[in-house]
Amino acid sequence: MVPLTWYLFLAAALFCIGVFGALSRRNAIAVLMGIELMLNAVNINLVAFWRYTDLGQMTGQLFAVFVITVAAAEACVGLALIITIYRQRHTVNVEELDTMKG
Amino acid sequence: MQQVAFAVLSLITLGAAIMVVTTPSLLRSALWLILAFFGIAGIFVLLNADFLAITQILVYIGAISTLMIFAVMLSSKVMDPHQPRFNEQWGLVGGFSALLFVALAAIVSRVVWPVAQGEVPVDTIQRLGADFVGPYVIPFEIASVLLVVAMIGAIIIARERE
Amino acid sequence: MLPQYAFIAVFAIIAFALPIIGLIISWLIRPKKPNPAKNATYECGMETIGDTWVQFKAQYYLYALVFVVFDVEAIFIFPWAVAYNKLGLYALIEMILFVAVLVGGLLYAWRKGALDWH
Amino acid sequence: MINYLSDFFVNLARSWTAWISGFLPVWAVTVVNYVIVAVILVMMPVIATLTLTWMERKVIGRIQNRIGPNRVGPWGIFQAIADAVKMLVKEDIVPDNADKPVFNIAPILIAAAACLLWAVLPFGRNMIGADLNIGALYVIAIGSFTTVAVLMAGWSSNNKFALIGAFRVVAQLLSYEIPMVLSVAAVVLLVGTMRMGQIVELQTVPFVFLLPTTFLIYMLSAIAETGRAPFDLLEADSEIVAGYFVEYSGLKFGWFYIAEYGNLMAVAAIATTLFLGGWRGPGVAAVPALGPFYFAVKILVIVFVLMWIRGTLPRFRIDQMLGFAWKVLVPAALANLLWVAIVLKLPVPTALQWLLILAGNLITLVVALTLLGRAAKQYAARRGLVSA
Repeated sequence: MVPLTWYLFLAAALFCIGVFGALSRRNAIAVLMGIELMLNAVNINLVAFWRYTDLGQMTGQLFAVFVITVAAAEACVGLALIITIYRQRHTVNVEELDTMKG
Repeated sequence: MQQVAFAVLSLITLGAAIMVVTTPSLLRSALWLILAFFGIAGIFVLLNADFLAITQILVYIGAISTLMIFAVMLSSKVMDPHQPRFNEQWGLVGGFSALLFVALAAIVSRVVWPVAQGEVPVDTIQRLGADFVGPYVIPFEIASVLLVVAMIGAIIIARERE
Repeated sequence: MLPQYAFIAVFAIIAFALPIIGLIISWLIRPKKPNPAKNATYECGMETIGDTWVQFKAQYYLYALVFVVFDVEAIFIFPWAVAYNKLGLYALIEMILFVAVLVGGLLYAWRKGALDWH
Repeated sequence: MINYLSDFFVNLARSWTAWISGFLPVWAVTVVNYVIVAVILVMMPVIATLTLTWMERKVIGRIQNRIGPNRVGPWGIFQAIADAVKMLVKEDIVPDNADKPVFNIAPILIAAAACLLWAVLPFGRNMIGADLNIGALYVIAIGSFTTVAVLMAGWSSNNKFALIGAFRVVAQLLSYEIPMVLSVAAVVLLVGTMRMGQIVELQTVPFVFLLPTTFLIYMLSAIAETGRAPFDLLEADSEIVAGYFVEYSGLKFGWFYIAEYGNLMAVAAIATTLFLGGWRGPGVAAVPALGPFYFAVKILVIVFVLMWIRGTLPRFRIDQMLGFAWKVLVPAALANLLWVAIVLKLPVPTALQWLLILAGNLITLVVALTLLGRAAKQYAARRGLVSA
C-alpha cells in the first residue's frame, strides 16, 4: 500500500510544474495547459484524501468530478477567446495582449 | 507491487508535465499533456477511483485535449518554434515554483495526516449516482447550467462573423 | 478491483508491443532506398506551395465545443443510470431538469447555426 | 468427459492453471495467465483484418456482380495473407518535412486502441478479459485514443490533404460519439450496471426487441465511428486522396488498416453484447462452450449487414452527415433515454414496462423519420430539385 504522503508529494510537484508553465510561457494556450496541470494536481489530492480518510462518503470523488466539469467549461471559453484574439490580432502572445493597460 | 506501479505512473506524469511546460512546439506540448493525463488516470486507478480514471480519459483526453489541439491548429502561425517559448521572467518564476514545492513538501512531510483504514466500498458508482441527485443536487443542476452557459458563450465568441 | 486493472495494464503493454514488434520486423526485412522525389510531400505530383499549417475554419471548433459539453454530461448520466433503480422519483425529475437545460443549449447552438456547415 | 466438453474453454483454462500451478508460484501463474489471455485478445484486430477483408471483397464483389478474389488459394482465402506479406516487406517512406516521432507513434497508438477494446468483451459465460465495473464507459473512452491518433497522423504528415482529412474525421468522430454514448446509456439504465459480462447475463430478452431505435442509433453512429460507407467521406479518394493517412506506407499504413477492421469487428461485438444478447442462444445454459460460437455468428451477421450497406448506399456529404448526428440522432437518443427512465418509474409489471419502452422507441423512430422526410422535401423544393 502506498502511503498518503507519496500522493501528496506527487500532487505538490505537479502543481508547481503547472504554476511554472502558467506563469512563464508566452503563448496563451500553453498558459492554459499549465492551469490544467494545476487542476489535475488538485484532483489527485482530493481523491487521495478520499481514499485515505473519507471512504464512508463520496465527497472527494464528487468534488473531483465537479472540478473536471469546471475545467471543461473553462477550456471551452478560454480557447474560444484565444481563437478570437488570434483572428483579430494575429498573436496569442500574452505579453502583447495588453490593450487594457491604461 | 503497488509502490512500483505508483513510481512508474508518477514518473510518467511528472516527466510528461515537465515536457508540457518546456517543449517549444505547442502541438507536442499538447501531446505530452495527453500523456500526463493518462498517467494521472493510472494514479486514480491505484487510488481505487476507477470511475474518475475513466472520466479523466473521457473528458481530459477525449474532449479537452482535442479542443486544445484544435485551438493550436486554428492559431497556427504561432507554432513557429523559433520564437522564444518563455517570457523574460521565467527564471524568477522557476525559482518561485521551486520554492513553492519546497514549502509544500515541508508541510506535507511535517503534518501527521489522520489516515483512516477501511475497505473501499464496491458500489462507488451507485453511490456517486445517488449523491448526484441526492445531497449534491444543487451543484449537479448548476453543472448543467454552467456547461450550457459556457457553450453559448464560447459559440458567441468563436463564431466567424459574416 | 485492482487485480482487474493489473490485467488491463498487462493488456495495454502487450497491445502497444504488438504494433511496435510488427514495425521492428518490417524494419528488418524491408528495403530502404530513400530519394528526394520519393520523400516529397504528396500533392498530385506538384511541389507544395506555402505552409501546410494553413488556417482552418472555426466551424470545426464549434462542433468540438458542443461535443465537450455533451461528453461531460455523459459523465453525470452514467452513475445516475447505474443507481437509478434504487432511487426515488426525484432522480427522474432532477435528471429531466438536467437534460432540459442541455437540450436548451443544443437548441440555441442549432438556432445560431453552430451545427450547420458553412 | 461430456461435462468437460460442455464448458470446454473454461475447463481448459482451469486445467491449464492447475497444471502450471504444480511448478510455478502463485504470482507467476497469475502473470502467465494474464499474458496468455492478453496475447489472444490483442490478436483479435489482426484476425479480424485477415478474415473480414476477404469476406468484404467477396461480399462487395457479389453485390457488384463480380466474383472477388479467387487466385490465391481456394476461393482466394489466402488473399489477405498475401496482402499482409506485401505490407510487411514494402518500403517505408517518411516524408521529408514530417514530424518524425509523432508520425511514427500515431499508427502504434491507433492499433493499440483497436486492441484495447477487446479487454472487456464477454465471449461466453466467465470468458471475459476483465469484467470492469465501468466496462461500458471503458469501451467509449478507448475511442478517445483514436481521435488523438488521427490528429497526430494528420498533423505530423505535413500534408494539406492529410490535415484536412484529419479535421474531417475528428469532426465526424466527435459528432457521432455523443449519440453512441447516449444509446449505451439507455442500456445501462435498463440493466443498472456497466459490467459488460453482467449486461449479457441480465439480457433475458435481447434488448434489440425492447430498444430497436436505440439499436439503430447505435449502429448508425458505429458505422460513422469506424468511417465506413455511407459515412466514409474521411477517405473520399476523389476529394482528399485518402484522408489523414495519405503519407503512410508499408506496415505503418498496415496498422491503420488493421485498426479499421479491428474497430469494425469491435463495434459489431459491442452491439452484439449490448443489444443482441451477446453469447446467449439456445442451449447455451447446458453447454456454455456454445457461447463463443453464438457470439461469433452474431458478430458476422452484423458485419455482413454493414458490408451490404456499404455496397448499396451512396456517400453522405459532410454537412448532411454532421447535421444528421446533432439534429436527428442526439435528440432521438435523448428522448429514448428519458422515456426508458420514465417507464422504469411507472408502477406497472415488468412485461408492460417493456411493451411501453418498445412503443416509445417505435414512436421516436416514426417521428424522426417523418421530420427527416419533411426536411428533405423542403430542401429539395428550395433547391428546385423537384417540381412543386
